[in-house]
Amino acid sequence: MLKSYRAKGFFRKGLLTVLQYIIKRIFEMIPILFIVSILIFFFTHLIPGDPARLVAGKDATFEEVATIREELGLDKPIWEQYVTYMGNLFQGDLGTSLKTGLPIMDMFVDRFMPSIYLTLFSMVWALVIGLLIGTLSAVFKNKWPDYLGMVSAVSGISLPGFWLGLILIQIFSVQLGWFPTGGADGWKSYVLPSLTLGAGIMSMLARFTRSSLLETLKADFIRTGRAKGLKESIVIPKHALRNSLIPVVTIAGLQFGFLLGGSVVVETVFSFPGMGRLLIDSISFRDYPVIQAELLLFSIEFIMVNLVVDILYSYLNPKIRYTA
Amino acid sequence: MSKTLLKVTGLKKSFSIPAGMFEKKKLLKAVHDVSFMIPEGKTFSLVGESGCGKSTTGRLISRLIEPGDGEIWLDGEEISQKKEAQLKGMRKKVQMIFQDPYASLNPRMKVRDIVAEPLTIHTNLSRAERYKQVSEILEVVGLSDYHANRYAHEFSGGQRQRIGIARALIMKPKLIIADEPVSALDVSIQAQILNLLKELQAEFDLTYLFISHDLSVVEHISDHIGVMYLGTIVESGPKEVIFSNPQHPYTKALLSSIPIPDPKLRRERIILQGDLPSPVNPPAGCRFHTRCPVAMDICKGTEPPVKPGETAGHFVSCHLVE
Amino acid sequence: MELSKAVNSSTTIKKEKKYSPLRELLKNWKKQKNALWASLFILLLITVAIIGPFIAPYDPYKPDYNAMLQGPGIDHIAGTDEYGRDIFSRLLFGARISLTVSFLSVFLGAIGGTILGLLSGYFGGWLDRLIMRSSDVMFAFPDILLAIAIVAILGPGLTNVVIAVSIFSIPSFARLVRSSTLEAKETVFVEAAKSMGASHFRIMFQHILPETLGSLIVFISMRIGTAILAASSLSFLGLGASPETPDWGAMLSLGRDYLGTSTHVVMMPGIAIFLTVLAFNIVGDGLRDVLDPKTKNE
Amino acid sequence: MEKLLQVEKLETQFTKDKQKIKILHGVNFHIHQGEVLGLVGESGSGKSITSLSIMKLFKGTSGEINSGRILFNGDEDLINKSETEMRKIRGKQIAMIFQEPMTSLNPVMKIGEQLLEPIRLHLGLEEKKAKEHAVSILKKVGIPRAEEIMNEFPHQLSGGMRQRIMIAMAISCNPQLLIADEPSTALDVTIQAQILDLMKQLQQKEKMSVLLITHDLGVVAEMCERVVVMYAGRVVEEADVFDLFESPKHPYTKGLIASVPKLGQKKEKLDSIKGNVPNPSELPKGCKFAPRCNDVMPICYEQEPPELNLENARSCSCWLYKEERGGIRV
Repeated sequence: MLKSYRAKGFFRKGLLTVLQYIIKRIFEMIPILFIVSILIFFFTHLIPGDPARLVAGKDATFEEVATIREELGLDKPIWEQYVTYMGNLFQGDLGTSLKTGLPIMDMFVDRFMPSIYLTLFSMVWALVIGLLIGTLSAVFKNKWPDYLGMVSAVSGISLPGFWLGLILIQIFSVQLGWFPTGGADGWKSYVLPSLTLGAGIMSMLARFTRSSLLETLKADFIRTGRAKGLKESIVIPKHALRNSLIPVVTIAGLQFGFLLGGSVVVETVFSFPGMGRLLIDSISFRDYPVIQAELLLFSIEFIMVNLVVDILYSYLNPKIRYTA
Repeated sequence: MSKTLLKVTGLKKSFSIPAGMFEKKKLLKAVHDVSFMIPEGKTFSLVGESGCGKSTTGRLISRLIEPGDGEIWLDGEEISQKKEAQLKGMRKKVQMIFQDPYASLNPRMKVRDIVAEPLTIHTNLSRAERYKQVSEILEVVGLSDYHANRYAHEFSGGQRQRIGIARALIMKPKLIIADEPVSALDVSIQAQILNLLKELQAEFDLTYLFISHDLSVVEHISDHIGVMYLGTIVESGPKEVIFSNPQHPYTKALLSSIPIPDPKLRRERIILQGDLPSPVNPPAGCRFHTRCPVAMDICKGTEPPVKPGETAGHFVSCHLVE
Repeated sequence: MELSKAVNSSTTIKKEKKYSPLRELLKNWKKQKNALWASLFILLLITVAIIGPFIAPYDPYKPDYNAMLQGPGIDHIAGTDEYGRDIFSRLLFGARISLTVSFLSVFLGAIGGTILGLLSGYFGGWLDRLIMRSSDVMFAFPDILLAIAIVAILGPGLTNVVIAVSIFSIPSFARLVRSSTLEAKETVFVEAAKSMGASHFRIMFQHILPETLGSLIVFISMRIGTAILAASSLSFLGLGASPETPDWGAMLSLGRDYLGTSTHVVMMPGIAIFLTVLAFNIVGDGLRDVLDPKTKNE
Repeated sequence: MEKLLQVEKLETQFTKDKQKIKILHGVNFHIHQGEVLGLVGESGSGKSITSLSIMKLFKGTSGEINSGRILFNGDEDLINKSETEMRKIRGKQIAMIFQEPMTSLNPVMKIGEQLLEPIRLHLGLEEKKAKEHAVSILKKVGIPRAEEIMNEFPHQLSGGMRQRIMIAMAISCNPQLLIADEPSTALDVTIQAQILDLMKQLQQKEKMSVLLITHDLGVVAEMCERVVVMYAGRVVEEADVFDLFESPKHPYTKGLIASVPKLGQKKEKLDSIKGNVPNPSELPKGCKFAPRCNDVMPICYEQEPPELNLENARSCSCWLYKEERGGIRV
């Protein structure tokens, strides 16, 4: 009886250190988020051109422009503007678009989820297929599945996403008519953008999984497993893959940033009503409150993803889980 | 009696190691109050198991790491508190030989540039003059000019260790700190290197601080020996005394643990129970008491003082010794 | 008599060739068949980038309204675009733009990142914390997004693309060099150099920097591929080269409207980008096998 | 005594850069039932490759057995066994311990999980029985808090403890032969003493045969009954441990024994073997030890010496002992 209690105690200790770790990481995030917000705020204000003039229109008089400037609070010192901005931000107010005059929050509401779905779908298929190809390549090293896998992987990371998108549209939408050429209505409209967006990540993950797994297969404990008489079908998934996933998870997290960036391009190609396309539209209009809010949101997303990755990493790696 | 070349008193060093959140930084007490001296032309060996602080002591003396506390007198000069810029003289007098002959030589440099590096750093000799000295010193350690124009990884472990020795010798140093110089070598090569070190000592009047875990090697090369356990010297003295009349229970156990290459001498050994305690949390009192077969109550609370033994130069830190 | 003969025959079996790192590198490089071909392709591209303007059959800017949107044929091997400009000539000019933009931005990023990473890894302490925290902040923006943001501030144009791409490259290079510096700093031969009293300068440049070069070269070659993709994406989004420039990304951007009718307008620049990036990636892979000691003997 | 394992003319090679490099050149030796046999040699002698060949553990390397026979339990030739058949032998009849206890255990699996694997696989015990068995084995190898250790990860244990776990895993299915490849080399002296002592006790209690691979003559003298000395992929000498240390025959063995510093031995200069350990891809013609040998004769550079049987059931591969070649000292 006593024994099992002790074992549970140990488990709890592990859980506690993971919680501690998460809290620690969140605390570490705060200054970074803070600095990021300052940077974004000041840099977007460096964008040349007078926003008040943009809003007022080309024919507005000097006085009209000045009034608008006052309304937007642009006449105040930049520090004050920042404080006001952050204050509003904490109340859920991201500001108003210069172009449409709508609250930015409202503009984001319709676009946020489609973008999230798009990145998630891309990540999921990229992870599954990437791990599969990487594992097969490592297991059949220097045999045809390896060559096939690695040729497609190196091609995958070399393909320009926008080009791949255009070709997919040409084949599957225009010629075969299987999927819509754009928009975000129903699952069909997600297929081609997700394929395009995930191709690069899939290839990177496949390559990385392969090299990580090959590295692990050389480890002494793999030999120990074989010396015990274990089958390869146990040695590889149970002993090798679990170990090689640890670095793969880290890479996958970093690649998520690549996805967020890539979504800007892919959404443009597929006329996908998401955050990425809004960003490009806003840049061409110099709609800087929107640009600002977009950049902030993207970096928060990215930082959050990395937090999740770190937690997953600490879960996979007992060395972190049990040392504190 | 010959002059003292190196005298170390009360040397201490702790490293702070990263800790989890909400925890104070932990201190790894690597070296805890080490004192010894080496007369000129003699060999003093520090022997002990991993984590006992023997290598750290060597690195402290060579000022590769900043000493925490204590004094290091080299050739009548206190060097423990000097700044790097003031250490030029010391850097010429002290040279090191490292354990791993594969890792201690830069793989991207040719042998002659490796051996000449101390000259490049400390002298204004021309390249030709440097190389001339290199070929002389290579001959001394049993290599030839054939080796000079090649890269170190083209050679075997023994030859590489000879290159390392040549590099240490080229400044004509007084003290050589040799950190496990033969433990990475094959048995048949070990003997070559040990013989070479002995010959060089006689020829150049060198003083050695020899760091090793291997008592048989240490016995062969040393005049004096210091046995270390968890950062402290538990017993030190002339080689003969340490090997024939050890007083500290750890020294006795250590001697008894060595497998002797003679099946006729199989014996009952003193086998210490348990693991080496971590230097982060060394036991209170005598650091050895957790594994000591003859520990008493006093050992748990009080650190034993250093007591002189019967022979001159013999010191033991144990409550059992009167 | 017999003995000495035997001794001689055994000691002089062969006169091996003298070892030299460069020869070793070339020998290993020849074994990398794919990378060898890819590097030849890159050499060809570089040649084209230099002499392209002299061998281009047509003026890449001059419209020819009699030959709009022609498919590949004898007159125009890669066809013409919507203004009747010769796509092949534009591709040749584009090679110069792509290579210049990517080489410049990667080298600027590499130099900046290497210096920062070396200092950060070698000296540690507050300098390290400062440099690494700043790069953490940079890393909070996804790569291409950072470039988009920078171009948004500086305005579109190729020069600004170079600046943007080199800035977002700096933190990756800094991290790479820092981690291999940390590794090299722990090597025994660096310790040996310290024990001899070598200066910081000597240790950094004689002992540590050469250790980082291998992974640095591999990363540079991979990064050039990334930079070409990033630059062409920016041009595609209208944030890079102006539309009339024969930049591969810009050509694609213009051509997309004619995708349904004249596929070659999109295919040609796409293939050019793909092959170039592919070549750099394959060369990078080959270099990794040759230079990176960890994956040696695979 | 019956022979448990007989290795005959074993040749193993590796491929590097499309070049085949032979590591073992016809290795012969045998192990009796319940005997501790020492396999001694320096780096590159092929002693570890010999053990991997017996287990046929070449997956993931370019190693392959060229020819020879490995007779186990009388007439079972392991060389002809399929991978599936070998898996039933590995861990069950022949178990192995490796040098590096720090890396030989899987860092992301609990000790218990790893220990239970061979027990479930080979003994087919149900969950609860298997766990009990595992705990009892842990206790047998002297691990305190055995039940708790089952739930811990390798990095929480010291090197000595991990090596005990490796031993526990190896003996968990009562193997007939235990191959221990430098089991104490990576450990501190006092911990090495513990591990050697434990192995000795277990060997006597379980009546296992042990093939102990080591470079340390001290360990050999302490542990073994018979010794096989290897050099450059060949067995150069085989003898009873007392005979070997008393009167080594092969010049290499002689040199090896003489070059080890011994406690209490007052010698200014150690006897050493000249030259360097040869690289397996650049071996000299004739006797591989000839360039380093003090007693070298012309024939040594020409022809490899055959394995010669000497009195006391010992053997030696050296031209010195071939009478018609003018061999003198026997």
